[in-house]
Amino acid sequence: MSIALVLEQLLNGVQLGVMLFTMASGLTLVFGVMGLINLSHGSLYMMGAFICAYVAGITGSFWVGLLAGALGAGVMGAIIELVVIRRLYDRDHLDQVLATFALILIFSEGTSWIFGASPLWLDMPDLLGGSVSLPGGVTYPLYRLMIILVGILIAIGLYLLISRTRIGMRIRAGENDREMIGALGVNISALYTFVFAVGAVLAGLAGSLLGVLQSVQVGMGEPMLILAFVVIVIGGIGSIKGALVGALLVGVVDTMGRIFLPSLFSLILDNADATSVGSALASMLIYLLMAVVLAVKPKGLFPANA
Amino acid sequence: MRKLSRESWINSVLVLLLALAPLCASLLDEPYYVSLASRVVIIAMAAVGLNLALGFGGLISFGHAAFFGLGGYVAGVAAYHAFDGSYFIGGIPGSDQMPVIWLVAVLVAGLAAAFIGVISLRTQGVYFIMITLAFAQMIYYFAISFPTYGGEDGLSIYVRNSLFSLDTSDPLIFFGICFFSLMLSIFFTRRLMGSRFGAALTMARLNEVRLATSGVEPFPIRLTAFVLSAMITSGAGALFADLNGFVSPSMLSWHHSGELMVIVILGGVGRLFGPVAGAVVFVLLETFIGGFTQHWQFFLGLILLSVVLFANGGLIGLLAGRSRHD
Amino acid sequence: MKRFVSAGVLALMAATSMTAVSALAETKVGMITTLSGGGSHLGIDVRDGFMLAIEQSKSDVEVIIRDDARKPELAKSLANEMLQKEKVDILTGIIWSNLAMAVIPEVVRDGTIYLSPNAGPSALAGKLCNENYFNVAWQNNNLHEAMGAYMKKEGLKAPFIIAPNYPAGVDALTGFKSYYGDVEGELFTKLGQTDYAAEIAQIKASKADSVFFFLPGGMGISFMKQYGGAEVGLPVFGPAFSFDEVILGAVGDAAIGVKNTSQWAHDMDNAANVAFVKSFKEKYGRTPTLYASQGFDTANLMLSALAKAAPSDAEAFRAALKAAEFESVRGAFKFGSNNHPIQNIYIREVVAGADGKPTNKLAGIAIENLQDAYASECKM
Amino acid sequence: MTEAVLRIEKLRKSFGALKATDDVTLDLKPGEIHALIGPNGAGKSTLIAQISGGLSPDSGHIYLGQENVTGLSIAARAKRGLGRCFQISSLAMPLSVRRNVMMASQAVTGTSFSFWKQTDRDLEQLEATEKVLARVGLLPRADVPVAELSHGERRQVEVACALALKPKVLLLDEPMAGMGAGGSERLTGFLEELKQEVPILLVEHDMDAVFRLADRISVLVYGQIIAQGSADMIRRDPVVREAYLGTEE
Repeated sequence: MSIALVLEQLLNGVQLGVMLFTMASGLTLVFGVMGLINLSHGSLYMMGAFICAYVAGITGSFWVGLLAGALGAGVMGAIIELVVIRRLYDRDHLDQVLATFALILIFSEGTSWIFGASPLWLDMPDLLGGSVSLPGGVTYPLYRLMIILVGILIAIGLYLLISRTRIGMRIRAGENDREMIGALGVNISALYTFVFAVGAVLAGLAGSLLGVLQSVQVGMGEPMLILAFVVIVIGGIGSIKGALVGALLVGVVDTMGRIFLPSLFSLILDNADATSVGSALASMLIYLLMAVVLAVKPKGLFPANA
Repeated sequence: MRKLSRESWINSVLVLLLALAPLCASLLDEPYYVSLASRVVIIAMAAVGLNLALGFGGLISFGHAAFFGLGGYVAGVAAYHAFDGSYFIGGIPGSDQMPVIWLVAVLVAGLAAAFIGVISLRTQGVYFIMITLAFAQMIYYFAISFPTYGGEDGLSIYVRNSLFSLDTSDPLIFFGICFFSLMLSIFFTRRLMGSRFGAALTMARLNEVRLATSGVEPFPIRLTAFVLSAMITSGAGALFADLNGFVSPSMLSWHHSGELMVIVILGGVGRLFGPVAGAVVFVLLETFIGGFTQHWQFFLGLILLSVVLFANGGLIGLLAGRSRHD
Repeated sequence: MKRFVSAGVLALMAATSMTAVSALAETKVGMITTLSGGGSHLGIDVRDGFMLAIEQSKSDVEVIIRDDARKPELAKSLANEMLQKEKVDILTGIIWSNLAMAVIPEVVRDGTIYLSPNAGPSALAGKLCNENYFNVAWQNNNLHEAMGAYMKKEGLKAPFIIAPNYPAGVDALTGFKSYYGDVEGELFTKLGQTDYAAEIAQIKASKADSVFFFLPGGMGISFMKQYGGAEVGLPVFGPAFSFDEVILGAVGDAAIGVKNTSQWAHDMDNAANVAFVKSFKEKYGRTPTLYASQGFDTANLMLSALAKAAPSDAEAFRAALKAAEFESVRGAFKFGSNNHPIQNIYIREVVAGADGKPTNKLAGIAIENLQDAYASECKM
Repeated sequence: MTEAVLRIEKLRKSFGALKATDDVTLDLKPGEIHALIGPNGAGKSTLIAQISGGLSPDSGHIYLGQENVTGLSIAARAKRGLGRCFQISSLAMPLSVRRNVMMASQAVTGTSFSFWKQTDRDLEQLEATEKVLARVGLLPRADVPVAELSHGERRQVEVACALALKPKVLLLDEPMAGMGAGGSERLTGFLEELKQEVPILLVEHDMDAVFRLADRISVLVYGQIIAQGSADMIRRDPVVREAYLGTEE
């Protein structure tokens, strides 16, 4: 196996990690600020992809679709925050799980009601088709490179939003003490709606970007949701930094495991067995990673309130 | 006994209806409703198991489908080996005797829960929710890709396993077995919660520090509750496999864990008969809205959402008022 | 307790009057299929194809349709409902092998006729075959076997093959290899995987000269989109499942040039098919997929048998089904000893259609009169 | 000299650069009340947490009787006779007074891994609970949920819980806080009487009560014990006056 291939796979892992980060950052933000477990985050991801595909289909422009997908998911997020989510902040996690589980059912069936059961078409813009040569003899799809870039921009953007802006200050205050920030005269419900909508925009953005690479179909959000949860739990719930590290870890471990475990097992087993045992283990690998991390650090790698 | 409270009345009516409905259905020669009732009863029992951890112990397990599925797989695998006379790893023969299967199912799930619990119970809150989910996912993916017992296709049980000399293939008799198991698990939960262990578990949920200050380690209490809860759920899983004549990885999927949680919450968290009410309503909704429209899940979602938003305390809570602690 | 019947069937219910005393009028058919959630377009097409045939026959057969949401336990419960409450004579509709394995063995053992419009797990073709079970689509391995045979015939030297790590995936690659032989590389992916960058890089780095993949539903869409974007440049082959008209709509131009195996194509030139495609488009406003064709064939097979015998006369009805005297949209149709079809498998090529959108075009025969590998294991 | 029931030796605990507990040594002898005082932020809570087992020290030892309990959990220490009342009431609010106190007597009267026998038929445990409740004067309120009690009554429940453990040592963290004058008075009398039975380590802000009750007083400032001795000695100690009492007056 050549070095270039290993490098390329590493890049693939990073890219998968960055995609997961876009998804996970919104989830972790919402949990960190409002203490809310939002299972319907995956549905917002799906909405983003559907709106993007639909709008891109009508206008013929991916970029318009991307904008619509992100904003559409944001609006959708704001609406569900206003109608449902805000009643859940004072409830325990159990009620939150149930309510957002119900939202998944509503969103999934609602979407297939509106858009039909068939997957939608969404193609990458011509501008970003094709591959580029990178140092080390790796040729890499331009679009995936752009996803990595967008992920980095989001990470920087979130960092700036939280550490440098007035809203970020309020968000940080809200994480520490909800009553205090209310006492400071900040309109807390508006802040929460804003944060939830930001999370939704991030999910919608992830959905639109990945809709190009994936099948835009009902149910596309749930696998991503589970992965995103694995990511934020590994990273430490509520921590953006943790989400970034967790996402990269999960992305790289998953990618490397998928590719190298079967070859590893072929050293000790015959080929067919090695392939099936190796891939079985590969599909369990990230959960194994999560269990190990939590067994050692029960609050994840970067506990938010330490 | 004290005067029956309103909740006890509701519970009694619920149990009576659940017991009588299949009898009537059987008299009217509608065996379908008998097996539907068996389904309700089995799912209720699985939820009773979850309720012990989630409702009484405050341990929000998002991975109980793992134990449900393990129970199912024990039944499936035992029957598979009994059917073709082959052996499980290490020359263990199969069995088609329910008592043997139940015992093994409960032991296997108990061991699994002990292992999962030792690691998971180090964490709390959302972390606990997610790590239990992670373990369940591991088992799920293993089941899908492990070919010996059918992988995703699952495993069929061609002849329903037997219990003494009863005719288990008779829907009404099978219902009786399930109903008896459900009542047993509820009775067990009730005794348990009234015992010293129950007092400690309640305290572990309400105030862990108080429990420790009282000289009782919270961890073993929680672990035991988690294991017992898994055992009940796996017993239900074994029955479910027998009801369906079939076991597959979908029993292990996270959707199933979610559904079990939904049933517990729907009925009322930490209410003895909450899971029963939840299971009745959930299965009936699934069955009858499914007959109306292909978008039945949409309406199921709406109903669930309104229950959380407007009926805090679940159905039993809605009917019986706030829970009474003594 | 109140009975609910699918809205689409109400009209037929109303038509079930006492006038016709043929087998058709008394027959009740239960259809359990996947209408919601991921992969529901398969169930919807099977249903629509089936109902189109029923409608065209102007018969009074009552069809009760229920959604299994792709959950085996629910399918099982629905099957109980169909048999015990609705007392249907014939059951059909299941899309997925795992659901089929949950439901069918018990149903057919208890004497109900089951007609499979899609799933064909190997066990039901071999050891667990049953005189009451008829597969009107294919045995699961058929299309893969045909592709193995075709690629060998075409002189491709080093295919790289991929499938998800679950029984149907393993069967697919086994089926392929049984007609092709040893391959260059073989990968199993996680069921439901959405990102294939690592696998594609692996293919690129190998010495393969072609790619064969079986990734049903959304997995195939994701794979094709990413494969197209990665400029691998190797020709792609697969079974029709990843290239039905719905999936082509979602994959777009990335699929053009791909060859796939199918027992049917919408441009097959026989009278039954031309009429079917035309009427399907008229009624539903879309091009039928192979699933729709299978639903249509299933219904017509059933109707042809019902014209000869009533399901209550099991012996005669089974014989009538086995004779398969109906106009199949795939041309000639006959059952093998295990009640699975012996049929030609064709090669289709994805081309840009008249409207510029990709579509399948019949491109020849991959293998003639293919019978599944399990028939010999079946002792009926 | 009588053997100390609780002995703390050279206890140290830092949080980063902050030395919360800096070489603390103190002991508690049978029959005495040893008060621990100090200004806010002196490290009293950290010290109490280390004694009860909630925090583990960086170095040093804690002995309960002869036994080194430094590495033991909260529950293990409680079981060995370390009774504790909290600064902020830490009871199970929805449960009745009886249930709360019963929990504490459960550990002394037997195992918690009894799954079958019902606690409301467990005479031994019920009696033990009644006795304690009677002693603190809460018997009439036994079946009221804690959530419905007044602040002072909750303190009493805390004390009852600690007593139900049949402790060898009692750790009382500001038992007088938030009590009315009458309640404070009653509790002072009660502790006076109690100390013959169980020695008490008392953390308290109410200086009147401290000087009246304590046989010995330790003054904690910035994690260090700056003075230790009888009430009179401490009252007169110039260092203490400057570091502590001076700021209060």
